[in-house]
Amino acid sequence: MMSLTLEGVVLIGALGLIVIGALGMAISNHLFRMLLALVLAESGANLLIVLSGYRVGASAPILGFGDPTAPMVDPVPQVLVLTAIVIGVGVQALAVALLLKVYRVYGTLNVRELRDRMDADVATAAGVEADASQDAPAGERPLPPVPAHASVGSGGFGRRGPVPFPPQSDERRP
Amino acid sequence: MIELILMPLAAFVIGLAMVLMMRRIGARLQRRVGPPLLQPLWDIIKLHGKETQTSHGLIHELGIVMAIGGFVAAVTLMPLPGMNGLAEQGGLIALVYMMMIPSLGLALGVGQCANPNGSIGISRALTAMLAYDIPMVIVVFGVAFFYGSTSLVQIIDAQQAGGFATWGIAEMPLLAFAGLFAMQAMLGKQPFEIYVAPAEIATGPMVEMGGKFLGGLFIMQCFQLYAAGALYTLLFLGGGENWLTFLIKVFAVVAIPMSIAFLFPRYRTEDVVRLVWKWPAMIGLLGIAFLMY
Amino acid sequence: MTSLDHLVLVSALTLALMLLFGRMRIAGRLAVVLYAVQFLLLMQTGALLGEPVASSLTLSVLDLQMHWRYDALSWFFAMITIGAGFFCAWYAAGVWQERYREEGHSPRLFHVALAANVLTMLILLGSGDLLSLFIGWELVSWASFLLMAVGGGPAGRAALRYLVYAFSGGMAILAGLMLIYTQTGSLDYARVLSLLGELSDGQVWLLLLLIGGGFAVKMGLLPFHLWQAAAYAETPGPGSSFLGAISARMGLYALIMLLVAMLGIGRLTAMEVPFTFLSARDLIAWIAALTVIIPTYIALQQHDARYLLAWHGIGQGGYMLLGLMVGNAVGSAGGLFHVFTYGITQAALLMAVFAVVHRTGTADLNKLGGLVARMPLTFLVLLFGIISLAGLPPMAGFVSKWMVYRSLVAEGMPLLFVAAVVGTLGTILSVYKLIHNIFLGQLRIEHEQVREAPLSMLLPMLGLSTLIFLVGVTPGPALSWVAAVQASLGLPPVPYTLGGIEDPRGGLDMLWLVGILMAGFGVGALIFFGLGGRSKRVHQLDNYAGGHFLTADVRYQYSDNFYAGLMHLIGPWYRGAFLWLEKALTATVAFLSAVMNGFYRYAQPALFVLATAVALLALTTA
Amino acid sequence: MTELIKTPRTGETLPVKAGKRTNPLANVFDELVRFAQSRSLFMLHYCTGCGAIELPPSMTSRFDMERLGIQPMVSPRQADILLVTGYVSVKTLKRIILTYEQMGSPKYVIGICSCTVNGGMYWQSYATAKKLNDYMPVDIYIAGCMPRPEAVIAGLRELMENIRQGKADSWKDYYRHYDHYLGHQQRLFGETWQTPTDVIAEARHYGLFGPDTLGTHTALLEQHQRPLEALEMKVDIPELMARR
Amino acid sequence: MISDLAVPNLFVAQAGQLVLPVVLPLLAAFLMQPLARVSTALARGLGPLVLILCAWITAQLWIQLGDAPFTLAIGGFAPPLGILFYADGIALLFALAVPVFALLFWPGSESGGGAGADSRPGSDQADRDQAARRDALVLLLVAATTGLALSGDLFNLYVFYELAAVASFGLVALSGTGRAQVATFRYLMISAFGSVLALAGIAILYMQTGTLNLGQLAQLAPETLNNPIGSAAFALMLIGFGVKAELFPVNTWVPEVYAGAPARVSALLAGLVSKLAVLVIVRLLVLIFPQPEAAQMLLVLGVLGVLTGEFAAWRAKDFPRMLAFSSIGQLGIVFVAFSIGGEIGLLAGLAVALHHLIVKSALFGLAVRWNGSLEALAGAARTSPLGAALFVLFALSLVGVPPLPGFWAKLTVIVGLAERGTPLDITALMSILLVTAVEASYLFRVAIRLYQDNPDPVARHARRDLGVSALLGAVLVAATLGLRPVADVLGAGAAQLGDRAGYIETVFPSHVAGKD
Repeated sequence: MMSLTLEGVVLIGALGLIVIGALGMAISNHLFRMLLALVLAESGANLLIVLSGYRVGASAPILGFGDPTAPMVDPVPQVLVLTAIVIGVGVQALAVALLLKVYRVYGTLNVRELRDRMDADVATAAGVEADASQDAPAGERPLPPVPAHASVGSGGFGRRGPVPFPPQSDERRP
Repeated sequence: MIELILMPLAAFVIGLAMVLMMRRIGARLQRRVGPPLLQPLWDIIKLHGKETQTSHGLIHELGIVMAIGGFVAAVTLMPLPGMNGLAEQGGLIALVYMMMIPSLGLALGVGQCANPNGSIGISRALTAMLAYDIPMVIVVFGVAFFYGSTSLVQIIDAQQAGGFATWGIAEMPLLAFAGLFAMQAMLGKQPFEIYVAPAEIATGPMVEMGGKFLGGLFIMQCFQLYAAGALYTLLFLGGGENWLTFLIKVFAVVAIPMSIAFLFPRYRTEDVVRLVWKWPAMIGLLGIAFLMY
Repeated sequence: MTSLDHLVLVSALTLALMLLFGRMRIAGRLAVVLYAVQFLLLMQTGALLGEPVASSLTLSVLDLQMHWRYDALSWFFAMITIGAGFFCAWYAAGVWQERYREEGHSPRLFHVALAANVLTMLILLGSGDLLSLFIGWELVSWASFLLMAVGGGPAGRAALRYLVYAFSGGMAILAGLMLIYTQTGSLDYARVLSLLGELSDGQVWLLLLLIGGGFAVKMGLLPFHLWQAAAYAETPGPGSSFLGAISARMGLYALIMLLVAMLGIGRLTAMEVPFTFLSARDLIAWIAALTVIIPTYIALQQHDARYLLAWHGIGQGGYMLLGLMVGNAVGSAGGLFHVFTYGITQAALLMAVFAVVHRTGTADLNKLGGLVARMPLTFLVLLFGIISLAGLPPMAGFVSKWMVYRSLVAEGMPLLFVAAVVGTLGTILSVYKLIHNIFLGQLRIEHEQVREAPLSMLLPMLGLSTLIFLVGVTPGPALSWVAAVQASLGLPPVPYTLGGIEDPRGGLDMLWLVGILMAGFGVGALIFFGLGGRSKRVHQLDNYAGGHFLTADVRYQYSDNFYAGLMHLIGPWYRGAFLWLEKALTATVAFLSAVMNGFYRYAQPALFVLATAVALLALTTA
Repeated sequence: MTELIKTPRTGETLPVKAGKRTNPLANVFDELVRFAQSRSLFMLHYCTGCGAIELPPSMTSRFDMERLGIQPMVSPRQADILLVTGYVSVKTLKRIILTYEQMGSPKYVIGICSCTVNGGMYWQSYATAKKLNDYMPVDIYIAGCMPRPEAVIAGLRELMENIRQGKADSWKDYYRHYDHYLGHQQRLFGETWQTPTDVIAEARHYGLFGPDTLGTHTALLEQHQRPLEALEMKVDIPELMARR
Repeated sequence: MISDLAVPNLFVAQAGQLVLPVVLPLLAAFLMQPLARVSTALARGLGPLVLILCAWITAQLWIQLGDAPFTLAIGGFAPPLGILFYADGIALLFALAVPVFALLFWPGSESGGGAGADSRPGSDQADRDQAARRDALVLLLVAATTGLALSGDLFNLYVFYELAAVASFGLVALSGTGRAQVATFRYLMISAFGSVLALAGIAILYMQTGTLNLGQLAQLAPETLNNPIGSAAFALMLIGFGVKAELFPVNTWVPEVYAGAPARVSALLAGLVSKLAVLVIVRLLVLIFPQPEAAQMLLVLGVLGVLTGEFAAWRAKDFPRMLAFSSIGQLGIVFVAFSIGGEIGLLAGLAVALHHLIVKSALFGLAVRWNGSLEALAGAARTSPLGAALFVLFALSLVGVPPLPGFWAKLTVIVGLAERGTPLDITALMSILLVTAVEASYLFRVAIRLYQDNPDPVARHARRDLGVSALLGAVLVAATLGLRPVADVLGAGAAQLGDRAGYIETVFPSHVAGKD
């Protein structure tokens, strides 16, 4: 067994955060929980970045702080992670704003319900029939419409109906 | 050139005798006397001598012309003893197709009559043709393949080379049987005469044929009987070494289906097809299999 | 600029002029003249007898050279193409075009589509390598699609079906070309030809499946035949004639290139189908034979004249391939010659049927009848056509079919021979139904006032039927083309004479045959008109009906389910297996489509992301 | 209507084809044809009543009509003899007339049984036509109820003899005195009576027109007649040349 | 600020302008809102003006400097420490395409799209604000995507990518309908999750190499990244950047967003943004991850994208969604093409990508009015004949009908696959051919429906949309006619794009290194 260093623990922790967040996103049924899971995952990723520049025993890379000759932690990832955090927060804020609006329109944040309502909404707006929901009961299907040619006589003695022209294609059973 | 005139003439005369034979056989089988010697001729003369003739239009008339003319042309493709006619130029396949022309002509003529009975008759006749032509072409193929030629002259020469042993019927008995079976259907004799069916569809194709129209069909019948007999003779019985043996063979060939015919009622159309596709066709294919392997 | 360039340029010019002036009344006549010019230019190329004529245009893309040239085979097909274009444009040029316009369609679109078809076909026929062949192929496919779709309505649906088939076929061809390309590193005929011999049997089978299958779609060979009838039948009149006459034969042309010119009959014969005693050649011949039989018997069931003929078009293609697969001099000549004879026959037949549609407004065989009294010349054209289609003497179709039969007999192929005859018999049955239900029998009361087709439509029809008869009587000149094509393909040329085929083991001389047939008809006429008394034509209601009084409002005609007895027997044999197959395929696509849709509609996509990430990571570390 | 009923049959008896023609060849053929006509008779039996029972014995092995050249046929177009074998109801008569007119001439009518002669046991029936020869010319009546096959054959032989001698031409009578027969038919069936066969046109076409072919009854017919001209097949070139 | 950019470099005067196409829109975007308060007209004019300026600058750069790649170190800090812009032919081409397409699909007064039908009437002021916001977002998108095309630093790429993402969220959600917002949210979640993974991938890269400069990464990659960990990093970044590039399976947002967003925004997203994301992935693939596993991942995911996208499109019932699914499929082909590698693969990928850029944008342009169900399109050719004809042209090119560019693009892909010829490639080839048939089927089902008779067809196109589509159609036709020059340009671009050594050489000129 390899011994765990601090780095190793943090690394595992960072990866663990990402995995927890991802799993949370994947299995939660509520949009806000999803968002929270995302926040978790993002923290994991940020931690990972910070970790990538970390050296054991090194000092913080701040001028005039500590021993300037001592080994410093790589400053670049720390800068990067600042950016990443900012971006992450921005996106999360946007997401929360969107969630508010969504809740106002549809009255739910449940993933499945929301998906079905949105599908119906999109279908209505486009003027097409919505696909049946995956969760909709299978019963109550309308009967198939009577085929058009069934009501039109196929000719022959004494059968006079409206005569379609050009006539229906008549591959009976090729 | 004179052959080309003599051959149809001979065919007609032989055909008349065959019609008589057919009616006599029927009468004898029914213990009747049967018609007098020249009855077929009187019928034809009477029909042409009718004073009012009902035509349904030009195609009605041309149909009869085609029916007669097709057979007149076809018989010149069948070599007679001493006369080869056009057998060199046509050959077996052309002959088989030539013999479909009268059917087509008749079908056109009947169609023009605007009588559904006739149309039904033609539909049945064509269906029957679909049935019997399959064993027929199997037989034709077998013979042509066996002798390596589609020229009837060469086929006859090959058969006559070694007497009875080289006759088609001796070399290819299965095909000969299939051919005979097919001929029965080809002649439209019982049990394969559903397309005439007098009581049901009023003789089918002939329903609107009176006078010279019917007379033309009577003439066609003479040719048809002759053509069927002669074709079979040429393919399986070694053709004619001389006129005597030729006539004997031809009459004997035609007599067989005639004798069978009057013993049977008739099959329905689909049963005709089923029967003919099953037995003669299978036997014919078996015969070809024997030939090839 | 070579003579081939001139030809293609004039063809392109035709297309351009139709685009510009197609709206004008003169357009039709202009098109006729231009097709005639193309025909003359084609005659001048001399590709038939001399060396192949190359085009000065070459292109190279992705290091693939493309060039175009005409040899005898191309010339032969191009001749039929332009000829068909000529007659069809003539048919369309006059009254038809005006009617078409009145019905709310665009004659310009039609003329453009026709010209585009001719042009693309000429390009295809000139292809000098496999890439240009493929490009030509696609162009032809889309041009036909255009012509099929101009009708609108049901034609659109049929065209779409065609499109799916053709495009799938095109993609299969592309896959096959890639196979060739990877194996030979080139798509040039000559180079491919020299390297094809090194392919293993498995690869050749794959090639046959992909490329042959793709070409077979256009030809309507058996598993791919479903699209053709509806697509051809619903196309507007002359367009339908054109498609029926030549369009599907482009598939044959390409198949000839593949099977005969590139692989060679010998190679096909040498390849065994695993677990059977058939060779590849037998297999293809049997596919051809089944293509003869099945569509022909489907045609027998149709009660729309256009559909009936279109189904026959599929069946007749089988004869051509069958003859080619027999491979001897007479057989391959028969197959090639049938392209020509069938082309003129089908064009004439469809024109006649569309002339009837023009006058009566319907092609339903149950709603017509007795028109011979009103449209006798159209009847004559149809009569010539059906005799030729059924392959009966003395018309052109007989000669080509005779050659196919003769070769089957000579090569000793009894089952194929029987199959071919079964097809012919089915053809006879259905063409009789066609002519009977349209022209014979009782004239319907609503058709009392119908007149003969207009002259502008009648003339090309009569021209074609004259051609059918002349070629039937003296097939020699046309056979000389076929012989030249055979020579260019490396097949033994057929020994032809003016009247037919020279063969010591049973030849054919149509001059004699037709002579004696005419003489026979003369004798028949003599007997009939000379010996019989005077006849009087009677009204159609003066008819035997078992003593019943007929009236005009009651139909006294037998048309529906014409071969009732036969259908009693073979009706249950129509299983619709191919239709079922097609439906199954469509259902598979629909199912896949639904599954994919479901994927994109899934509520928790993050799961996919996670799963993929895990899968990829697992992959990388594995 | 009363007028119509009274219309007498005015025409003279037909001049029997007397004497031989001057052209011997024509005579030969005439004789030949007449002989053939007498020796080949196709009958259409219109089996309206019990008389039909006696026909099968006359055709089958006991009496065998075929030895005389007589055969049954099923369609009027093919037949020479119309056998009316029993009582003729009004409804049946229409069909008999229709059938008769559709037969090709020379044609012969044989009335079998008493019913065709005078109505027989149906004399008092309101629905039965009593005398067949009011409506169409009858060549031979074979009386009896029913006549035995011997009688039938005897009748047929007499007809054959008449034909051979050229005496059996009552079919011409129908054309020449069409007005008379039509009158009787109209009396029975009403004035709108019309058959699909254009007898007058046929008479004109074959030169069988007689003085009494036309008359008051045919005039009445013409008022109601639906046209019966055959559909002529012709190509009108000038019309074709004209646009459309 | 611009003067600061002056670097002691050979291309001082002009190369410095490279930063302008990123900076100008960014500036304009932030100025937009205050400007709108001052003058509506000015605000309205600002966006197009900036875009024209950007396009002009980029075009200038391309014409004068486009032959050889060059770099621009931002702020004068030399790589690897400094951040740099890298411009080769392809980068400039895309940098040019961004403002041009943004201009073409500038969301103007005709607010179409899924929202067009029911956009709520608001007050004038609200409308103006809305317009300003929208314009700002588009400009932001332009800046970000241009940055994606030009950036030579991995983290910068990430930043621009996020910026583009945020801008597109805003644009999609702008229509304000509930469904657009839900779609945006779902898009956002996938995108953010993808970013997390990409970030993790970047972190791994940094751990392995200690740099994020693409040039340096390319130098170090053979030793440090040609191992499972490197591949894992690529996999993570592939998924991350794949979200925008519509890579399977992170593309589930596509149909909803394109169906919900205004059609012009969809045109930008489907046509332009996706291509830039693809470019990023290709850069990574070419420079840092030449190992076969990376290409294989791309190939497999590409094939899956092709299959799912085109099959799903077969069943689509409304026009934008059909286009969306088709877009997924086409991008799958793009990935497959790039996975082939080598010059032919890059050429094929570029060709397909550019073709798709033109065609799909134009089709979404048509969707501004044809935004409803496919059923409702019956007879549309009567009201809008040019639109229908254009649809047919684009459909033909999309399925690959010979003389049109789509065919040559597809042919190149197929030839490339066939030449490599591993079983996986053959599978990909067959899949592409198979779905092409499916594609033809559903596209021409629509085409035929357009030409049906229908007494009540949909409204005709606005002149502007039609004009844009016609322009793109003309480009397509011109490319058909000038196939050879286009192929040459693309070939040269592909050669540059694939030239890994050249990239390193450009970023770290060897004569400089030699002098040191």
